[in-house]
Amino acid sequence: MKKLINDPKSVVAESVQGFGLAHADLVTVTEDPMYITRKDAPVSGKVGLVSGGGSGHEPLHAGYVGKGMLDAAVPGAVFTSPTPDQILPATLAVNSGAGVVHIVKNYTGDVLNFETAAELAEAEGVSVRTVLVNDDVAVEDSLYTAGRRGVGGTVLVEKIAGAAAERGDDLDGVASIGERVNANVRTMGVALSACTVPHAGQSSFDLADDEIEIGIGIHGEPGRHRIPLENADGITDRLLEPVLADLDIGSGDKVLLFVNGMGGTPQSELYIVYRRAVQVLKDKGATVERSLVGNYITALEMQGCSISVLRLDDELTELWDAPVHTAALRWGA
Amino acid sequence: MKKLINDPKSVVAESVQGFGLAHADLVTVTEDPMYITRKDAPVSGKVGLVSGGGSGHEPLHAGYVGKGMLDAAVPGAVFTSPTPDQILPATLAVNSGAGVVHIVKNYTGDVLNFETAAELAEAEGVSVRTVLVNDDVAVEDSLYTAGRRGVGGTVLVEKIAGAAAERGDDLDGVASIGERVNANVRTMGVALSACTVPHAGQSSFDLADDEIEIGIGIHGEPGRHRIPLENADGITDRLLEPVLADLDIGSGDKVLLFVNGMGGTPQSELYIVYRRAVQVLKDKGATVERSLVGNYITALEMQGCSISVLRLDDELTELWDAPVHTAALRWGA
Amino acid sequence: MVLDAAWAVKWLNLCAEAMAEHRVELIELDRAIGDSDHGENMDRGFQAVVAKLGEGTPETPGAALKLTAMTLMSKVGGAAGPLYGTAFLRAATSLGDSAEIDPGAWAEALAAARDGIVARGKAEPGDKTMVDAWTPAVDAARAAADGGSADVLAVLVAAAEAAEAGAVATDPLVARKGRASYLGERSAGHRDPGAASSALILRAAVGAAA
Amino acid sequence: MVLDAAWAVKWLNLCAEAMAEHRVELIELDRAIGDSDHGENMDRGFQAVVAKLGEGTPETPGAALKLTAMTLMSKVGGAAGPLYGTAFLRAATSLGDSAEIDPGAWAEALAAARDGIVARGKAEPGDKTMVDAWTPAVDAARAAADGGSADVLAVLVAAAEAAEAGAVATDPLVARKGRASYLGERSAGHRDPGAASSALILRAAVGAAA
Ligand SMILES: Nc1ncnc2c1ncn2[C@@H]1O[C@H](COP(=O)(O)OP(=O)(O)O)[C@@H](O)[C@H]1O
Ligand SMILES: Nc1ncnc2c1ncn2[C@@H]1O[C@H](COP(=O)(O)OP(=O)(O)O)[C@@H](O)[C@H]1O
Ligand SMILES: [Mg+2]
Ligand SMILES: [Mg+2]
Ligand SMILES: [Mg+2]
Ligand SMILES: [Mg+2]
Repeated sequence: MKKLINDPKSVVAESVQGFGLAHADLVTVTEDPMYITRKDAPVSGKVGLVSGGGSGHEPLHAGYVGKGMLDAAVPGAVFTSPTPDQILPATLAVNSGAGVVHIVKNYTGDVLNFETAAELAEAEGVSVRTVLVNDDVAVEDSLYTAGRRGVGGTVLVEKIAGAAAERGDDLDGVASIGERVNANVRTMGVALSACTVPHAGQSSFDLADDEIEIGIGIHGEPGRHRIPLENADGITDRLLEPVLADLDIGSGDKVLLFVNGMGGTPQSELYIVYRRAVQVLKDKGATVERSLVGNYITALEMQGCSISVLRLDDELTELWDAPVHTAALRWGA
Repeated sequence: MKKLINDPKSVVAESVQGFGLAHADLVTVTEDPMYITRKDAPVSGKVGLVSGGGSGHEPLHAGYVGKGMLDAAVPGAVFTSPTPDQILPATLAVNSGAGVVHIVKNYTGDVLNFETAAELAEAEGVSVRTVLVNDDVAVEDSLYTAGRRGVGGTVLVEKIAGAAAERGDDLDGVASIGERVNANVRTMGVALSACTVPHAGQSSFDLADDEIEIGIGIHGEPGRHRIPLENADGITDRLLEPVLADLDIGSGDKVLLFVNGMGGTPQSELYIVYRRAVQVLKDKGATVERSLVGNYITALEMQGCSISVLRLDDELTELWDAPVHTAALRWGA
Repeated sequence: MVLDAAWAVKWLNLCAEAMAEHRVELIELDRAIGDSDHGENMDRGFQAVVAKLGEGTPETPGAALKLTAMTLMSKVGGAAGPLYGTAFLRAATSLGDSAEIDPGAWAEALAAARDGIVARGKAEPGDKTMVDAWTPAVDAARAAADGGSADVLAVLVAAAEAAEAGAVATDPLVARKGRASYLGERSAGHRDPGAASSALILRAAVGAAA
Repeated sequence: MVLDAAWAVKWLNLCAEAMAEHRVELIELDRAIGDSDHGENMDRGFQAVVAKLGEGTPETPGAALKLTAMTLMSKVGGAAGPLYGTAFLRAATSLGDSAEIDPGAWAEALAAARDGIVARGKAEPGDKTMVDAWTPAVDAARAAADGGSADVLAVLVAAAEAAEAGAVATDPLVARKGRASYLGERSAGHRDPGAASSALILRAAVGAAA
């Protein structure tokens, strides 16, 4: 295992410390228990937004703390959801009295830990609503599984719900915007290589030189099936097809197209995938109104990408365009 | 070789096309010969800024085209500097009459091709000044080599010279700001793994599982020497030492600290390096006034990083802070 | 042999030893069908339990288990943290403040733990989760305790053996809960990491009484 | 055998064949001490030359070389593009519009090419660059052409052989120019890719006359 780290046990703490030093204008880092809050939290009268999950998906979530997006991020160990004793103080810290929305990716661990924290927060008099993100169409038969995973769509939920909170929507309003984004976004991912969890010291799966994993999540877990390597256009078609089918995207639809790198794939390749995805959407009669291309929700140094499509309406577009100022996403502010 | 590409021969064209589609609000892509210009080029009365070089370093340079930074980027084949027949029209396209500055990384190929283009542009009546970037302290004995390479410092030169052009400095003024940045920035890099040039289909060098390359550039070339893997703090110290020595950084100095990922290294690791670099600078009595952490000048999917330190003065700080709106760097606009 | 506070503390320390010893093995199991963290999570959690126990000895088995529950809840994270946290909490509640545990009470504590896991995780037997270790363990403990006169060590052994068999029996199953469920059919042919760590925990209970 | 426009066109086509055939080998050489692109660059450049030649046959050798110069300049990029571009341009200028090249004129055209490379790249012999192929080739061609009566094929062969020997002789050198110079001592023990491609070009000139 080759990594720029000192000790597998201190990866998260040191990385978050570095993040805090680099972005001291935007965030405050609390170390024990660890969470990251917006510098000016709690923002008076504003609904607070808290997200979190295992580390290793950077810039998610700490990179999205700031004006127009999250009020707090709660990092767990690598690929391990955080604990209630982190989530609770983060929730209390960003509650201005207007209540707090938890944005939770649908994994058993995340759900259970946030659930406990929400209960504890409610017991302390803070109203909490939870938006569960489960946009991953790779999970079929979701009735017989833990359900669809929260993947790329999470970034879009956090941005758009964050904008709703910033414009002054109330607790139910922010939660329902978040749910609307989740209902209208679907994602599918591919891995060209695995990743290595620092404490495991070993590649998360073994893939031959001419194989790729289709339908991967963001935890280095194997996907639904393994196929021979294809060219970028072929892979793009394969990822987009179930996304568009599940969303029933067709003529006249306006969408946000999000091509996300898993951490180890060069930007140039993401744009090749993006190019093909635009062609496919155009052929369907849909219009790509907004785009996001880059490493926004990753699985350490995994090579691969995910494609997310969000069906836009005027309000979602407006909220997407609203100012945001975080370490990893910034415009208009 | 596993890449999200269709054909090694079409990597650059398709990637730039995708880039153009994703950022149609910011840039115009000209395909044959290929170059990327700022949407509103030429900007009346403003000195034009053109940079370029081999592809594979994304987001450099196309990602820096836009308000407050470059007017045009000229991409060559992967790791191959572009040709005069691309650089010349790009230069002409962004000349508003105030002349054009070429920002050229110091590689024989880049220097020669830009030199020819500058001559041709002068012949067409356009005044051209060239800022040569050569910030790589890994190149020792530079008298007996092609000279120091242009690496991480390039991003800072482009940003700050771009801000000078945007505020209305004249041709010599913009060039001299660029040169001042170059004179005050030094960089050193490390590779944990090699990269694979698409048309070569093979890793650019072979590195054992417990070895790293110190003093690498951004073209997948081996570095000055190979050492056993160390921890992040040790590597950081090793990279910073010659950078600070060469710049003679000491007590009271104000600096911009730039920790750059080579493309395949997770952001979390870059922040671990950043954290240590801040400690070292603090111990020297220097203040980190500005920071940049991320994948800004890469070598495809190489794992590793570079550390750049720029000695700041009030004017450079002000120009760094000035609004910039490009695909890869954005604030204040 | 009596199951008292000293036994409980010894048990929890042996759990920590087992997790440290089997850390890599549990990571390996989780690597195959999950995200490679289960061994690390359990090791971190039980090290924290040991540290907590070092701060002062609990007076009853129930107090020891409650402290364990709170510590696992706040240190493990992931799915296992809340599930084991709930399990130990329910077991603690079931034991109340009795100073010594008789066989029947122990079987009921195990049942409470299992029910807590099911309440939180909604898994059914056969879903390839830790429930597949706990359920046979509960059945075996109850059977062994039946009549109330049974030897407490025999109950512990019965539970441990049943949990171990239950863990092994997850090998061919297709996961329907937890992270492994995303793999669908590809999850078959691998042991569930949580079932494996559950068996280690129940085996440690035997060791503490031996 | 006369070196006329037809020979020049054949030469350039053979260059393209040689670059395609040795593409991987040149990439390998550049991979060791550079950035793995030399074979790709040269192949791309000479394919473009062939395409250009297909659009209409040049009337003189000089015209063919000028067209080659302009094409390489605009298609190769990197260090090799401008260097070979200048080389072919200077050779074309040296040949003027003569329809046929005599041995002495050819030797001088090679010298002009070499001087062009040196003027652009500032490399000296021994710096481990293409200059180390061209310089012995110029010397050998001049020696072979000496007296003016020599067989033109003998001049071409002398240049090719000297270039090949020159390329081989770069193996032990430490690079002082171009990308390989960043490697310092680590550049020793590898052949310079540009010297290797130069030898291929001069060998193709023989093939075209044979
Ligand atoms: N819904 C559930 N019910 C019971 N046990 C579960 C459930 N989901 C997961 N588990 C158990 O948790 C184990 C995984 O724990 P761990 O790897 O620590 O957490 P995570 O899956 O969040 O990475 C699984 O092997 C399984 O035994
Ligand atoms: N200054 C120079 N003078 C002469 N030849 C040079 C010089 N610099 C580089 N070269 C030649 O160019 C070759 C490399 O060409 P190429 O790989 O196509 O370009 P790049 O180095 O830009 O990737 C070297 O092998 C060497 O022969
Ligand atoms: Mg986990
Ligand atoms: Mg090159
Ligand atoms: Mg796990
Ligand atoms: Mg090269």
